[in-house]
Amino acid sequence: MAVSGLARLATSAPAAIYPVVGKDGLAAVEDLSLHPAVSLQPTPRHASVLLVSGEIRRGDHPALRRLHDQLPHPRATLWWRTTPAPGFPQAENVEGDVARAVELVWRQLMTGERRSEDNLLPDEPPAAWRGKGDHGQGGEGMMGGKPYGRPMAMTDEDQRDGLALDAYTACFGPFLSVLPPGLLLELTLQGDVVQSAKVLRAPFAQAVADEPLRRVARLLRPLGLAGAAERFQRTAAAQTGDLKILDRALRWSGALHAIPPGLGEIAGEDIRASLRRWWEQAQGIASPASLGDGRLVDLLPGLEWSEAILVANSFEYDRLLRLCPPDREDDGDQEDCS
Amino acid sequence: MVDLAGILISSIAALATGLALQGFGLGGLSSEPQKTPYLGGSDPKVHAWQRYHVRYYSMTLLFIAFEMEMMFMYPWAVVFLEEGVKAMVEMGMFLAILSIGILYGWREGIFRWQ
Amino acid sequence: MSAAVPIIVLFYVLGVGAWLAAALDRAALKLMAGRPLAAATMAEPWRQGDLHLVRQRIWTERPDAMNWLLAPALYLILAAVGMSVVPFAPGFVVADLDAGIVLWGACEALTVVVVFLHGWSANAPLPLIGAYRYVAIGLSAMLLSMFVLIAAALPAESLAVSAIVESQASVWNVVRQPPGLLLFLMLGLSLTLRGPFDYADASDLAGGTSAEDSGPARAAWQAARLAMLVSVSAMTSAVFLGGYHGPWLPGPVWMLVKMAGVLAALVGATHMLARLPPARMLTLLWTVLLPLAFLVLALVGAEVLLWK
Amino acid sequence: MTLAAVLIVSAALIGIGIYGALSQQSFVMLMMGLELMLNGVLLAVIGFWSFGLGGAPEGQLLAIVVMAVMAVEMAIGFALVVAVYRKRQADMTESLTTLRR
Amino acid sequence: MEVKDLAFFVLAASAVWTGWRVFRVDSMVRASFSLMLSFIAVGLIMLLLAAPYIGIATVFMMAVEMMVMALFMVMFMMNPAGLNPMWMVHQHRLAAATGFITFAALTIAVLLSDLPGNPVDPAKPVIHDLGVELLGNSMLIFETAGITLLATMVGTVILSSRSGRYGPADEGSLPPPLTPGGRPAGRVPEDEE
Repeated sequence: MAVSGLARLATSAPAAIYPVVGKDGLAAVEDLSLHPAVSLQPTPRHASVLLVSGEIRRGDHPALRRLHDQLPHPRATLWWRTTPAPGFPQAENVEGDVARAVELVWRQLMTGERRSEDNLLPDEPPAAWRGKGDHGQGGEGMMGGKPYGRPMAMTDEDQRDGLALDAYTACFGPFLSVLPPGLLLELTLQGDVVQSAKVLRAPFAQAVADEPLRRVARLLRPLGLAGAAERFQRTAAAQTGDLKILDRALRWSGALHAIPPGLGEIAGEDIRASLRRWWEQAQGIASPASLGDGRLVDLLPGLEWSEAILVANSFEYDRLLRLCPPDREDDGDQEDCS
Repeated sequence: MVDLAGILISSIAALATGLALQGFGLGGLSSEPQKTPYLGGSDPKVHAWQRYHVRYYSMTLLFIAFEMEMMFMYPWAVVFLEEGVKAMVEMGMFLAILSIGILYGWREGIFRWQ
Repeated sequence: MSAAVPIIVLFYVLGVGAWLAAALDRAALKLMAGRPLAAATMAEPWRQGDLHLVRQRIWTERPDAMNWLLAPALYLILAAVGMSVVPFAPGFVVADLDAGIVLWGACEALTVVVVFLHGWSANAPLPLIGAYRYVAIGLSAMLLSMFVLIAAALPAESLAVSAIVESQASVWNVVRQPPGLLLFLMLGLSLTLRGPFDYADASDLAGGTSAEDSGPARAAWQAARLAMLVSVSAMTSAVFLGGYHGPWLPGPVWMLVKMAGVLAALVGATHMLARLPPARMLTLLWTVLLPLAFLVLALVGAEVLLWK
Repeated sequence: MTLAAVLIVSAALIGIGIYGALSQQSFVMLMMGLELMLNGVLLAVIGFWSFGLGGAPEGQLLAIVVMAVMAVEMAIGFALVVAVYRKRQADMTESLTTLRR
Repeated sequence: MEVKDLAFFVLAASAVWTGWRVFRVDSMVRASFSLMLSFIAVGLIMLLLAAPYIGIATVFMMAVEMMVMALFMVMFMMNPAGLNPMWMVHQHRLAAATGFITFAALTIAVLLSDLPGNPVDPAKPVIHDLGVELLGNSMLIFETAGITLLATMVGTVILSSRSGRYGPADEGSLPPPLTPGGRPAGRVPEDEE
């Protein structure tokens, strides 16, 4: 009884969405995030609706399935601006007013009219471990085996201070909310410092989502300025707005000072300079585009996590695509990530 | 004694609230694919628990030595007015000595990520 | 029986305060984002909280389940215990300890432990990174707050919070040490994982230590964070803003007004200030703000001796 | 609650500490044993102070000194662990045979 | 008085139990925080023993120290989370026997000896007395502690930091030569002479 009462109250809360952004889908999702009836979540654990926006690669389907299963019950999937890919049986296509569709699905989930979606992946651990090993935990000795289905990290050299502790190698992406959508990175971390990086898949091209104001917003979000970022996006979406307020928000927040100087420098332009340039472009001050090219994977090693995230979010989309040539010889590794 | 009992009762009430809040929710176990840690869709290769490379270990060591000064400062604060300039000078000396250590650490760059 | 009244009031203030803080937080976000403010903002925390309560809780692979379950509850305990030494009126306090600010310091230190445990328990990479970098900043910020609290204890000649409030009958500590108040507010942000000091549940880690929290676990953790925010605002009002002292209005009302003001300031700072990378913040804390805390202590000491 | 009871508790803590310090193979666990012994000492000091010394301030000061010893022991101990690990990747007492000479 | 005895009994039992758990849990984080709980229990016993400042300060200091302890435990122990249960002990029986004999001997000594009886007056301003002592008679202890802590701080930085005076410590950290291309300045290590 009490729970159903809570559920009724909860239906009036904004719908919690985890967006999966595909090709050309970013601007639409960013505009949707301005709608008061929805709230975009940084992780599937906080979300109820998985919203796929724009076409995604076949290779990303396993990742999408895993994300789908990571949502807590009750959950639902909506495909928007693309048709559901085969292999997603309970998917529903949305056309027209997506915010209303999300709201409706959300309410149906909460009231129990709509059944929560089942898992897409088999209910199996990553490796069989039950009953194996010295204590039935799947491991051997101190560090060996696969306790509870996964091996343990092993020591490796460190770039910075020479303490060879454990290196954590994992694929981040392709739909990690703090990275550009579609970007699949294999990072080796020691603590929170990136030791090596590989681009396994490039981010999706975004044809329309690249006004300077949106770029500024994307860089403000990892700095903890969600509110200001939303205001920048709103101005970009409406094509009009008071730039003075934005200027004040940008300056008073100290965002420029929070970005370390010299970070992500290509051809003499670091992130601070990029941010300044975008802001000038947004104000209509002519500012030459940066021509410098390089590779994202050369920028990341040696950076701390927060800096690496800033770097990954600090490029125009067309430029980012040029910076992310996938390492062809690593095709075999891609299987490991999904 | 009454004070301590008050704190004890408050703690128990807070503990009960914290645990009771987590008693809500849909029942049911998490399925295996649900359990996978969030990496944006990828499957982690290894457990996240590891010999984690703390990047500020020198700072923490300096910190536990420096923090001992608090033990001396609290009683000092209580008698400060009573003892006057003497208290000021003695604590000034004490803090000056410890500041040398902090300056040294700063020069060695221990407040950066190692 | 009369000893039970302050405890009931304590929890009442914690609960209502947490709700107010959540509503203020939503309002500040909307204000920054340029969304229209509606009266419904006040009800939003309830809806959001309920939303989490009716959903499934996910446990990751081989988590430290005991600590994951305990972390929000322990956080809540620290908020309640920290606030239990703060008087709302003369003599109206749960625990009038001689070593009140030391107890508050212990709560600060244990908060670092609890946040670390929360990030550690999930056995997942993003929460782990959040937990570890929070320890660096949390410990350093705590150190600074100890200095300003001691500076506040100097004129009172006591470590009891009630004595510190009494010592501000004529002049508030914020007048004696304005930078002290700022440093303590910073600590408040760090204790409640907010804004420029949010290194644990940060946006660049997709939620950090709470990235793997779902359903009621998330509700409990967020509630505990808000309760700690209320606790911090109570402590700040008592130690720096004269507690229940003030003209015209009755003492407890003054206390609540000041708490609301501190809440608003902390919530505003959350949404207005950018977060520095942890290494830069650590350097800033030790090389700029720690000397500042020393200076505050010396100035307050000199002032107290001269104008005694 | 008598002084004897407090001292027996502290003896138990010291006993467990000695067991830990002697039996553990890794440096860091060994230090836990030491800390636990000092924990017992701390309790004994305050027990004596409270029951036997009539609250003479020197007793409290001794407790603070014990705590300072703990902090120093921990800081230097861990610094040594870091230095040794950096040089030889060793974290167990047995791997340090070369220190014997 | 009954309540106080009960509280003492519960706290004493938890101090000993959590102290014992330190060496019995697999996860290093749990071990560290188990030790912290032991310290907290002891701190609370001190509150019962009319030592409000020392008791709470113990909780405060030990929370911080055990936090740092946990960082280092996880950093340097193989299998830090105890995913594979493990048992890393040597001379186990000897250690257990020594520990028990120590406990037994101390207990017998306590029970046989004539303990002093001069309880502290609960109304005594103990924090104030400590402050006066610190600035008066024991001033030298206080300042010596400062010097000791300074030495510790400098020592930890030297030992733990990689950047030596002339470069990374694990790569030799050699001073620059006095003449271009010459031998490094300073003392030459013995085994290279």
